[in-house]
Amino acid sequence: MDLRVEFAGLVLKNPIITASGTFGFGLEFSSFGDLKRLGGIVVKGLSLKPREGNPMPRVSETPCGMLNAIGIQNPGVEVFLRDKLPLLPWRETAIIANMYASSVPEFGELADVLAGEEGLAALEVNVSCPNVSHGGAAFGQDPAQIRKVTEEVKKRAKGKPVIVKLSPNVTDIATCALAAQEGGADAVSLINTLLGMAVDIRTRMPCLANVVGGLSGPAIKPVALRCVHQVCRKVSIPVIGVGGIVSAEDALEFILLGAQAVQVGTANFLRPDQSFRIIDDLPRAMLKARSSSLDELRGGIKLP
Amino acid sequence: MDLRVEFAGLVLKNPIITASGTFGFGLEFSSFGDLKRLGGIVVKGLSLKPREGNPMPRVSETPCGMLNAIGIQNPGVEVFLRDKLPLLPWRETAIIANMYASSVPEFGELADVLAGEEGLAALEVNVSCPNVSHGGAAFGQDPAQIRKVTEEVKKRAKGKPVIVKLSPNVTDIATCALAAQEGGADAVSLINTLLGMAVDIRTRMPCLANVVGGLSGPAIKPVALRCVHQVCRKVSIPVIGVGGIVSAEDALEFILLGAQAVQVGTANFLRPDQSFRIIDDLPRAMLKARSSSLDELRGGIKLP
Amino acid sequence: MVERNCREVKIREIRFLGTWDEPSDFMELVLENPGWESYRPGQFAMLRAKLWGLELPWGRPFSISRVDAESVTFFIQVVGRGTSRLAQLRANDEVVVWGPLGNGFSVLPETPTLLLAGGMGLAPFRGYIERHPTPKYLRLLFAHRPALDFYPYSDMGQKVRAEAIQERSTDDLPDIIRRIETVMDECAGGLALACGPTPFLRTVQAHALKKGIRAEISLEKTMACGIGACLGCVCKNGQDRHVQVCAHGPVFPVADIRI
Amino acid sequence: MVERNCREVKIREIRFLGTWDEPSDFMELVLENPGWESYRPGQFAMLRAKLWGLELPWGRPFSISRVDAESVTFFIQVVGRGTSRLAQLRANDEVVVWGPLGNGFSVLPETPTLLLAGGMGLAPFRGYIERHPTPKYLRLLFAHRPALDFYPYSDMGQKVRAEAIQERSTDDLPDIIRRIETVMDECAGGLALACGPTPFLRTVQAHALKKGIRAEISLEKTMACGIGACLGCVCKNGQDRHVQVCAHGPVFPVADIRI
Ligand SMILES: Cc1cc2nc3c(=O)[nH]c(=O)nc-3n(C[C@H](O)[C@H](O)[C@H](O)COP(=O)(O)OP(=O)(O)OC[C@H]3O[C@@H](n4cnc5c(N)ncnc54)[C@H](O)[C@@H]3O)c2cc1C
Ligand SMILES: Cc1cc2nc3c(=O)[nH]c(=O)nc-3n(C[C@H](O)[C@H](O)[C@H](O)COP(=O)(O)OP(=O)(O)OC[C@H]3O[C@@H](n4cnc5c(N)ncnc54)[C@H](O)[C@@H]3O)c2cc1C
Ligand SMILES: Cc1cc2nc3c(=O)[nH]c(=O)nc-3n(C[C@H](O)[C@H](O)[C@H](O)COP(=O)(O)O)c2cc1C
Ligand SMILES: Cc1cc2nc3c(=O)[nH]c(=O)nc-3n(C[C@H](O)[C@H](O)[C@H](O)COP(=O)(O)O)c2cc1C
Ligand code: FES
Ligand code: FES
Repeated sequence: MDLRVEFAGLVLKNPIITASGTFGFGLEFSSFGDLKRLGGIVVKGLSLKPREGNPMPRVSETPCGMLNAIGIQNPGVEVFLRDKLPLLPWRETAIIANMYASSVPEFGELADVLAGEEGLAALEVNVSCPNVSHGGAAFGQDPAQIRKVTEEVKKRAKGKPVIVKLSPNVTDIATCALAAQEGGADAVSLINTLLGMAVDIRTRMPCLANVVGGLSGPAIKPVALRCVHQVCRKVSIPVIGVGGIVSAEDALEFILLGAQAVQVGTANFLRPDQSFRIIDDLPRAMLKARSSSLDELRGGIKLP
Repeated sequence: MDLRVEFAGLVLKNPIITASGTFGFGLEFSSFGDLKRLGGIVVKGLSLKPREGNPMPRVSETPCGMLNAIGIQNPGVEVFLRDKLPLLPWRETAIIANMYASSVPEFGELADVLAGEEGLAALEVNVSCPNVSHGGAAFGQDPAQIRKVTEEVKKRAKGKPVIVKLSPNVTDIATCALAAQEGGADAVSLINTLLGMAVDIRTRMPCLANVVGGLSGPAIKPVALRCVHQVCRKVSIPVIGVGGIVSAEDALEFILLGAQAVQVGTANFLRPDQSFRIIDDLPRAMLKARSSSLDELRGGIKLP
Repeated sequence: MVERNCREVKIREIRFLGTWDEPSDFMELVLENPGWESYRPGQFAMLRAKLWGLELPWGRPFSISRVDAESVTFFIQVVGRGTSRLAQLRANDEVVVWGPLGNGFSVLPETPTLLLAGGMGLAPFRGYIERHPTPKYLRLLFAHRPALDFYPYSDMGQKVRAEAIQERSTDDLPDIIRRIETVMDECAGGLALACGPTPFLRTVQAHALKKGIRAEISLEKTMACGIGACLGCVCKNGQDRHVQVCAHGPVFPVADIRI
Repeated sequence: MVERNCREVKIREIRFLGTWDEPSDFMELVLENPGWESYRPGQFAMLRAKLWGLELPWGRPFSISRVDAESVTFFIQVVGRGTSRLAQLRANDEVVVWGPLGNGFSVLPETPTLLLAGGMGLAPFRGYIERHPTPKYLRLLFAHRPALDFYPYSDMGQKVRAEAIQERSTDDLPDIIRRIETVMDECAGGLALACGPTPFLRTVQAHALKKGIRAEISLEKTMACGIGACLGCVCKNGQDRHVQVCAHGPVFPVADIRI
């Protein structure tokens, strides 16, 4: 079965991309599956300078989900480009850099550094991180800011596709998606995590040192599907569906709503070979949807 | 152990209130537990005229949660007052009317009808129903509207406590809570359901005839806790915590964040005696939290 | 009427009757009787295995198939998440049950009564036959797709006049429909009771209304609460009003409900 | 190094060693060996029962306690949601495991080596003793709260010089700390390896640093991925940088990590 997808200048073997922050720099998973088989890999959020991230505890398991407040710990973009990217199978699989910055000019600088890299297939702009006090979330909740950041990155991307990753913690996500489109985004990916919290009645403390964190996993899939549905009906640029995908069926649900491809996040923790298993399982799930082509399925949702 | 709570003019035996729409008119549960043991019962959403609600299918199970798009089916306020309320143990347990209307004047009219009823301990204003095309959601996402509705209901409530139930489908729920407070609300309850969606790849149709619906259950507890935390820090009126509560520990988590009481919704479907079991279990959970008084525990969260 | 209750009871036995189509198993689940001797056939119960945890927040509705002094039997087909988890249980595991719920089928002694079962719709008729005061007035027509051995049919066939027709392909459907209509006509002065998939019920309903045959049908809807509280399982009644299938049904007189 | 892999293997046996404090069970979980003969004691694996479904999205980390040609043994205390679900499993049920993960303890033949175990921290030392080339150089000090029978201690005590001290109340703590420090001093020229609760490790670390004793400690953190990808399990290293305990540890030289 042909599972190839092409959009926004990207050509992917299949629509399964691993989501930022849940698949490390890819290399952590290389003994659990052949990275070349993935449709794409979005690496952990990168910033200009190295970041130590938030204090511990940073993660907490919740019913069918988890909270994280990692705070974009990363070795900085230089170290990534020097030590990690060359080891990745970037000729065979789309490697996508996830960008984090706390101001528009900083996003621009980061784009400058990344744009020239042959090994990167696209840039994903994270304007939706709920785990850093300023920057991330604030950007992602304001359409005007989203547009500005997008314009800035696009201007410096040297033609590389720019994907803007949207936050669900807004009253109207379609407007945010439109803002990205107007800013020149080649695609939008959604959703990032829902702002959440957990507390421990024994210690009387929040389960995360950061107090609040981002909720992900199967628990949020219904919210992600709704957001993708709302956005697909509003924008003309491609949409990448993210949120709670653990199976090939889940992936097809997003594609049925109009997504070009999907990202798999928390499911990588269910077991480290889960993304590979989802790919293996796609043909079976396609049969279940009585389809032999993703293009036929895409956007095929029958609305009343 | 004394589990009594008093706030906003309400005196409850314990902080466990059953949530609107998940406990029918209470009577459905009378063979599974003694209704008099509940802290309170919020009845199914009531409108001035009977409503048939949305077409089927109306509910869909999701990981650790569910979607509903009932569309406020109800026999109308008159039938409720005539046929249901007299059968409820309203002298022993706080019966709270959940109000649904699609305009400010209609909310006012409904308040007029309810305010004189001796059997009602309070009014809960549902400005956050995601399942009706206009009205509900639109109101609940606009602080100015929330304030107006609250003022109107409060004006006509003849002194009955007015609780405003807030939607989490907003960028900033604390601002919505403040609007309710400014409008004269005696308390706020939160959260109503998260807007979500499910699709069936076999039929290629949404799982709900209404396409989108409200997500509830354990899956959303982290979002509910976060919202309660944000609101408790902003408002001075009492807060009732709702969302994903299935156990006594869950209830105490909300109280630790500052909630006066909680509402139990989807958990009533886990098994019909679940709300009663939560009450039975409260003393054990209090021990776990090393507390013998809800007042001692309330708001006792230790923030870094 | 028996008091509805919510109880944790032990599984006495799980009998696998066979595997038909991946992943569809047929099984009989035998539980300790939570005190349901006086149930009425056609009533159902909600079941929930403790090992579901929170992932599946709802119980699952199953017709009470038979009840004796010690046990309650359900006849279950594995079709999804809940039923496949039920199939993983073993004797002595605990399940939570609440019931008996809803209304059962009418019982009219000394009245010719036709039992129309489609597939798993056979389940409630087992108890119906066992409890009927005058079983010789009963007649069973059973339409099925998987082989007959997967169903507790032979037992039932020994007690009442019975006939089974298999649907091997959709080409068989017109014949099956004709057969249903014919036996209904033969029982026209009596009572026809039907339980099965929706198209099957539609056939029965249409014919009963056309010929003025007294008939009852048992509906299946996805259920969250099973007790009339969530309004998730409604159908329109004769007055075009939404009524809860769990509380007002699952058995309805044919004229009272739209399917 | 052995290839890490992710496999579904069958449970051969679950041995309950006793119940201490509600709901805390102690058990040994024996699995088919997924090919881990060459693991290094101190390494761990992530375990996930298939019946968890999606409610618990993470596996759970456990030290590999011992490995023989056919099986892998984990020694597990029931403390919460995942471990209590593991305790419900039965022989032939399947679990998903990935490992061996992380770094093991150093093995220095013919070097006096002190094994300091606190509670469940005993687990990795079982395999350590079995695999050590010169076990007569090993010495075990085991601090515990529940009775000794709950632990696989007697086995281990037969192979190496061993001593157990029980903490009956917090009043016993100063004595225990003194005892730890004393035996560490006695082994000062050798190697000290510690696994146990954080306060226990702090004692060992502080004393080792003070006295310049070569020592390694195995840390416990909540883990989501177990393979260094999520950054959920970090500690600060000597350079005040966050490092993943799962990938850079769980065993660290005392000077390299802040706890
Ligand atoms: C009053 C009543 C009585 C019932 N009696 C019985 C009984 O005696 N024996 C019995 O086996 N079942 C009976 N059912 C049906 C049974 O409740 C469902 O099969 C069960 O709830 C499915 O649960 P699940 O978690 O396995 O499926 P889910 O995971 O919830 O659903 C999986 C998929 O299967 C589909 N599905 C659901 N039900 C069916 C079905 N019946 N056939 C085919 N596909 C389905 C769903 O649409 C979904 O796509 C009864 C239902 C009702 C309402
Ligand atoms: C590298 C490593 C090796 C380990 N080796 C072993 C081993 O060999 N044997 C073993 O039994 N455990 C071991 N653990 C600990 C084990 O991973 C946890 O006990 C387990 O993950 C708890 O899972 P749970 O789902 O039952 O608890 P959860 O439901 O996740 O947690 C329940 C509650 O228990 C608390 N809790 C979590 N862990 C502990 C604990 N260890 N003691 C007391 N309370 C706790 C949590 O804070 C939470 O409040 C190891 C941990 C690590 C990181
Ligand atoms: C531990 C963790 C770390 C994450 N880090 C990032 C990040 O650095 N940048 C980003 O854009 N999203 C990050 N995310 C969000 C995911 O990429 C994804 O959008 C989200 O988890 C929803 O998908 P899921 O439900 O499949 O996990 C992170 C998520 C998790 C769980
Ligand atoms: C089936 C169903 C019907 C509901 N109907 C109403 C309603 O009529 N009015 C209202 O304010 N909330 C309604 N709700 C929302 C609940 O009262 C509650 O706010 C929400 O479900 C979150 O709580 P939970 O996670 O405990 O269920 C309904 C929820 C469900 C599941
Ligand atoms: S299942 Fe809840 S009303 Fe019928
Ligand atoms: S558990 Fe994920 S990085 Fe260690």
